[in-house]
Amino acid sequence: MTEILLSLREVSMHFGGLKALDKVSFDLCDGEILGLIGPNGAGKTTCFNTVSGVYRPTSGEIRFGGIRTDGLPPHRMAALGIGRTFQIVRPFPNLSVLDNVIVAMGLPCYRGIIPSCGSWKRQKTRDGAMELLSKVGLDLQAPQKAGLLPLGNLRRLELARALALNPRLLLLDESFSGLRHEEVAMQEELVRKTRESGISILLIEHNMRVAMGLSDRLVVLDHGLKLAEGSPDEIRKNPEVIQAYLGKEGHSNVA
Amino acid sequence: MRGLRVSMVALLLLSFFVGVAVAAETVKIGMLAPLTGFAAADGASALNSVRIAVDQVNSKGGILGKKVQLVVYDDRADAKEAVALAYKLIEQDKISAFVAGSYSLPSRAVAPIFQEEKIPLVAAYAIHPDVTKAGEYCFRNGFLGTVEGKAAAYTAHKLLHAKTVALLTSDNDFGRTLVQGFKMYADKYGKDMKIVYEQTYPFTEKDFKPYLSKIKEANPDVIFASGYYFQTGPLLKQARELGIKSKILGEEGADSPKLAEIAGEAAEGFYIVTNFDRDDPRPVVQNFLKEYRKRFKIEPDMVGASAYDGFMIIVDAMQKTKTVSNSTAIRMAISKTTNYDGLTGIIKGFTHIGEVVKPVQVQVVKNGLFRRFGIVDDPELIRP
Amino acid sequence: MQLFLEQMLNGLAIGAIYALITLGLALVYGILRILHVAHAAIYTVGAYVGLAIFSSTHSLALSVTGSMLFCAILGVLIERFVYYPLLKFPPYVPLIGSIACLLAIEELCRMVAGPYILSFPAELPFPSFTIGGIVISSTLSAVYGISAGVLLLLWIITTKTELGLAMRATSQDMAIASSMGINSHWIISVTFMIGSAVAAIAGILVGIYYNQVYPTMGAVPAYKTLALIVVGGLGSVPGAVLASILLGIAETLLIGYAGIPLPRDALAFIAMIAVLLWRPQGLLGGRR
Amino acid sequence: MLLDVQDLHIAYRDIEAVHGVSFSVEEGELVSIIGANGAGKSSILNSLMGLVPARSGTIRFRGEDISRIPSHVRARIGIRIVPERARVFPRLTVRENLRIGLYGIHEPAKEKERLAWLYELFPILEERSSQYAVTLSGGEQQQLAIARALVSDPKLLLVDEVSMGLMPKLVDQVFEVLQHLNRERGLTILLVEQNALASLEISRRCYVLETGRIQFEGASEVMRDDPRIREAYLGL
Amino acid sequence: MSDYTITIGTFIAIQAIVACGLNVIVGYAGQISLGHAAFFGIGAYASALLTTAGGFSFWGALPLVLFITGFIGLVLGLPSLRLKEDFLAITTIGINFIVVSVFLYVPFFGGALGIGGIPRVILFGTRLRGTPFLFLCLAFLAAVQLVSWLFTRSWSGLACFALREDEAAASSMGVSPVRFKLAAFILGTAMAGLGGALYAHFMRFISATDFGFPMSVMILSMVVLGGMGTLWGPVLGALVLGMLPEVFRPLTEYRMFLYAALLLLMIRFQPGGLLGESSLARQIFSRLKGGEKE
Repeated sequence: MTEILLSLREVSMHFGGLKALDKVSFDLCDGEILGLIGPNGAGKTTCFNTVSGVYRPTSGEIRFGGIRTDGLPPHRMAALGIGRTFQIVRPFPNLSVLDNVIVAMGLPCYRGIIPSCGSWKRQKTRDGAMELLSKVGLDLQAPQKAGLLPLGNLRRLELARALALNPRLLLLDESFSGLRHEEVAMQEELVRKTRESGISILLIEHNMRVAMGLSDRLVVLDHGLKLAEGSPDEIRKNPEVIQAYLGKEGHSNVA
Repeated sequence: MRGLRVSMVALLLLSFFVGVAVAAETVKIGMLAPLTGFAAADGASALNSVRIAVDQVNSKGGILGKKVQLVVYDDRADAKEAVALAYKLIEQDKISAFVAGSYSLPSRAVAPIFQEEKIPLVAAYAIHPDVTKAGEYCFRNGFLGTVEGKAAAYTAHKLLHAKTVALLTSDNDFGRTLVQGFKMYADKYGKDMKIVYEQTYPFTEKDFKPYLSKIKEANPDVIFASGYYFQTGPLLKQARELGIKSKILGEEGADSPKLAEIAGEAAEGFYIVTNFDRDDPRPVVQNFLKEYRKRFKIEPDMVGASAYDGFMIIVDAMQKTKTVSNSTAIRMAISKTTNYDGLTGIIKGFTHIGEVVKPVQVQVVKNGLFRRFGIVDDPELIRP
Repeated sequence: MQLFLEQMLNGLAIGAIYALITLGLALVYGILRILHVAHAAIYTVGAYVGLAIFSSTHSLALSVTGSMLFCAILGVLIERFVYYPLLKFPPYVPLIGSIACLLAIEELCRMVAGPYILSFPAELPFPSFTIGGIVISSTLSAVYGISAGVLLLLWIITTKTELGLAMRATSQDMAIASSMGINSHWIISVTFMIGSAVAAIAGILVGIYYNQVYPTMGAVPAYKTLALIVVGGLGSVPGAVLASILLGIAETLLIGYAGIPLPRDALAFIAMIAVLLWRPQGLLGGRR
Repeated sequence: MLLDVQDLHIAYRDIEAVHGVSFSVEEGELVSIIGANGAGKSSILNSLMGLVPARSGTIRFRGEDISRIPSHVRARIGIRIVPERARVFPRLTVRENLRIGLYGIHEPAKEKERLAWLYELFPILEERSSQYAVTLSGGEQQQLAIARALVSDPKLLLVDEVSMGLMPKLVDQVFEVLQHLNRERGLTILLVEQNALASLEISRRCYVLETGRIQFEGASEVMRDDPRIREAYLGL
Repeated sequence: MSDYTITIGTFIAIQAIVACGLNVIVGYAGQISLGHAAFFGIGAYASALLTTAGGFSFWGALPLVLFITGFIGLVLGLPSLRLKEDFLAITTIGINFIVVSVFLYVPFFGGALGIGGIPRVILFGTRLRGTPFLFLCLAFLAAVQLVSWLFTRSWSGLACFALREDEAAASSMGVSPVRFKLAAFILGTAMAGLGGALYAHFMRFISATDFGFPMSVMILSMVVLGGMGTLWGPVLGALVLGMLPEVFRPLTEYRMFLYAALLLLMIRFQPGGLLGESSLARQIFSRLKGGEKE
């Protein structure tokens, strides 16, 4: 195993009486694709949100690249090198597709007063954004308003935005859901390429085939608890996982 | 949508023609009054009275044979609007003199403009000291707050024989200067009159019971309750409801026929210091009262009377100097006014800063009407 | 002690009047999420129409019913022609529309009835009491009686009737309510009718209480009630009523004892900010 | 034919979400529409209920075109929905939620009978009848939503993603209830689901929706064995 | 040009400056503010006090005025971080009422009497009034427009757009909501402060009632009617709403009714603003453009 990039230690997140996460611990190594699976309401998205800084965990410790990061707000996490996508896509609907990506390219400028006064309408910025867009296959849609794109394109736009941050870790929250068959394949290809470029990935996925196919390792959550961790093959055989996740008759495994 | 646009265009055109259609050989006197918005009632009173004045002058052949034309605009008691309108009156309407028939705020804003253009200005009932301070072209026919405050203190002290008084004043420019005047008198002459309670209330207040309950405890001989009739009216009612027996004294703001309507029974025996005496037998007063009642079907008030006088003082000066255009001469004539037979009493003249000198009237409500109670004409007190 | 009790009774009366005016606003906010500033204009119209009917018929009952009817129609007109078409726009768009409505109706009142303050010389058929040296005048007991009656009636309507159930359901989820067979647009209109009719009662009551009716009488309540519905918890009708009564009492005590001569509307907003710092969802809010 | 939809287009603002779908439901059938998130399934159901306007196309219910009539009228002629994420009225009690289902129906005797039946079907609701719906768990809310739709004795029940957010055990229970209603009581049900396998199991016919278009249709049994469906939707 | 026209023009220019400030907050950053007149007033009072009691010249006071209004804008912008939508809207209304009350009831601010005797602006040794003052206001308006334009092209501006569109997504891209919302508040309120300073030295006396809630509504109406979030919308809005009352002037007693009714109709039928998307102007413009292409 190589260096550990992200580590969660006994992270709990309580909302009132509900324990959305209960002492969850796992590590993500540099260059790895780690899949986070579990039935609805298992705490996957909550887990994402604690990692990306949306929530401050009730207890526990999160380290990213050796720095303790629990409690830091999302924009600081972005600056540290975490890019993310959203389960329900969140484009900037009234900005053009191109400008959506440029927002993310401003990351280095948002920290200081003087850089943030600089212009974003420079050819260099534009070219950089266009390059990313063509990488995800959206270069033709660049001048369109993002709000007018169909879902499949939006998923790719979110990916392009996250990549524009030059992240070390990418959090993908169900970024395959709602996609057509061929789109899923395309997206899978993109994720693989991204990993090849040296970016680690933590992904939540409902589509088992995709999750099993992409991930190096999987973490299974159920009702806020970590149920299992291991390679796709191990998980597939784990009786506890089958019991909890697939239901007693073992049929509701896909969605 | 199309219909809307067409009617908008029509409206624009209409407004142009109305503006252009103005006759020639007339004397134009300008006036600003709040005809819309929260102060619309006072604006209407002022305008009604001045219209009577205009008709009276014109029916007697106008000024030096020329008809008087009143050019009036609505300033909504707003300083911004008044400034623009002052220029409009000066440049487009080319007025010879100006009656400020509005509140202090707009009057104060326009005074320097008329001063600069050397156009005589007479403020009807605006009370801010800055109005006349703008220069020698600016006059005021109403009382300064300090004068009326002194007169009120005198009334409480000498006419109502108060040993203890409570002051409950509206928190605006007028209320503050009234209290100032009241205390000036009390410090100088009224050592034997004690102020047992003093409180200001916000201008939008309608419910005075919290204050009155406290006053009831202090039980003063006289309550000096300054404020407008829409404040003093409910105040009277609430005071009597609470069982307060003290005499209550108000000021010109309460001088409105509406007061007795609002306060009903409770208005009986309420005193005010003001500048309009309805029991004055002089024909100028009685004719005005008759005409006003006939034309507008309501009782006139002090605001209207003051505006009437403000207008008539200008007319009088024009007639004396036999000019309608020489503003320096008109100004001189106004400043030299002596013992003018005005609607609001015999105007003894104006001070060098343009403040009126005339007696203060004390009125009392009897059977729902303001009747004469007394008069304050001690020159010590009424000279600003 | 007697002074304190008197102050409390006065405060309660002021609070009750606030409650009557705020009620309609809270109802409308609850169902449409619109800041219905023009509600204050309906209240003004209510007073004028009530006065007009009263001076021609000398019947208070007729005046109240007539005015309620008129205001109910006016309220529905505003809802149908201004708010409903603007629902999908950001909240400040209907708010500006609402303020324009307020201004236009105020001016219309002035143009029709004249700028002067009119008196409302009606006698309310309520008794006056003297309990332990404290006088409760007939106007005061009328304020208590009428507002208690209105609040009670409204409580019965919203909790005990099918209409009330439909109103509550519509305010919680309009789309699902209509998929359950509720004509939600009609329910919205009914809500406006009820709120506006109560505003008419408030207008008449205030007109008689202070014996004055004038075009800009809605100017202060227009914005002050906004503070009250926030203090109560946006959309919570009981919260708005509670906030109104508390504020009425607080104002009276503050003025009576501390002698702070701040305008009451600023006081309301200061109270609002204090409450928001402590409970951002308002006194009885918290569901959304 | 109880429900017949022809060439239905649905658009939000400028974006078309459903591009001309046609399908039908016979009286007494249990039909499911499956497809991934965002394929337009919910849009179709909401459009049938009248919550989302159809851009074009016809919706016939018992032979009558209902595509232009408002939602509450559709509810009154016997179409009811179990919405996505239950959407019970949070600040109404359980009993009040059920009474909303009976809004506009004034048959006290029948009302009582229906309630008794529903309480038998979902005993937990009787237990919680005076609690606010917001205090119920996700599964209980889902049961309440079904009961609320059933209480008026509808002709057609639209069920939107009833499995979403439920524990697998609960999903089974809920599906059992739906199957029971269809088989024993003859209730016509149109089911929209992401959970393809479960819905194929209980439904008679099935439509597969992909990005606003119907890709496959047929009897559920046949579909279950179709390799394309297995690959794409069942992950097998 | 007559002084009347110049006066109206000056007011329009000043109000356009204030409206541009509000546009930065509401249009660019997507924060609701219904109390903008408070900052207009704070600017006016700050400049009035500094030049009368403080003995500063207009030009000496101006940077301080901008700093003071910007700073108070920063402080009063803090609620926007915690409150959303209607809560924020009503809170900003409250701020307006409270600020006016403070001006009215704290003797330091002249109380009900207001502040008078504010000196004229002196530029190159001449006291500006009439046309030169109008040009000064127009120059400032041009400067404000330039700053607005530069803002939309700056990373800060883009960050604000992103926050307006989707706060969660923006912050996941490194945009700090606190920093940029407050930046918009500072910039917007400083512009209002500039407008206030010009107003004070034009009127030469001020009182609290000039800056009440009706003024806030007026400014917001200008922004909304002109086209929120567009560069020229607020200026157009100020022009239209500034001229309407003057157009209706001869109809004295009916004009405020007509004004209100027209405002209602405009908001009802062009709720997106005169320059906003799907507005009549845009439609006509794009039709003309389309026509050329064909």
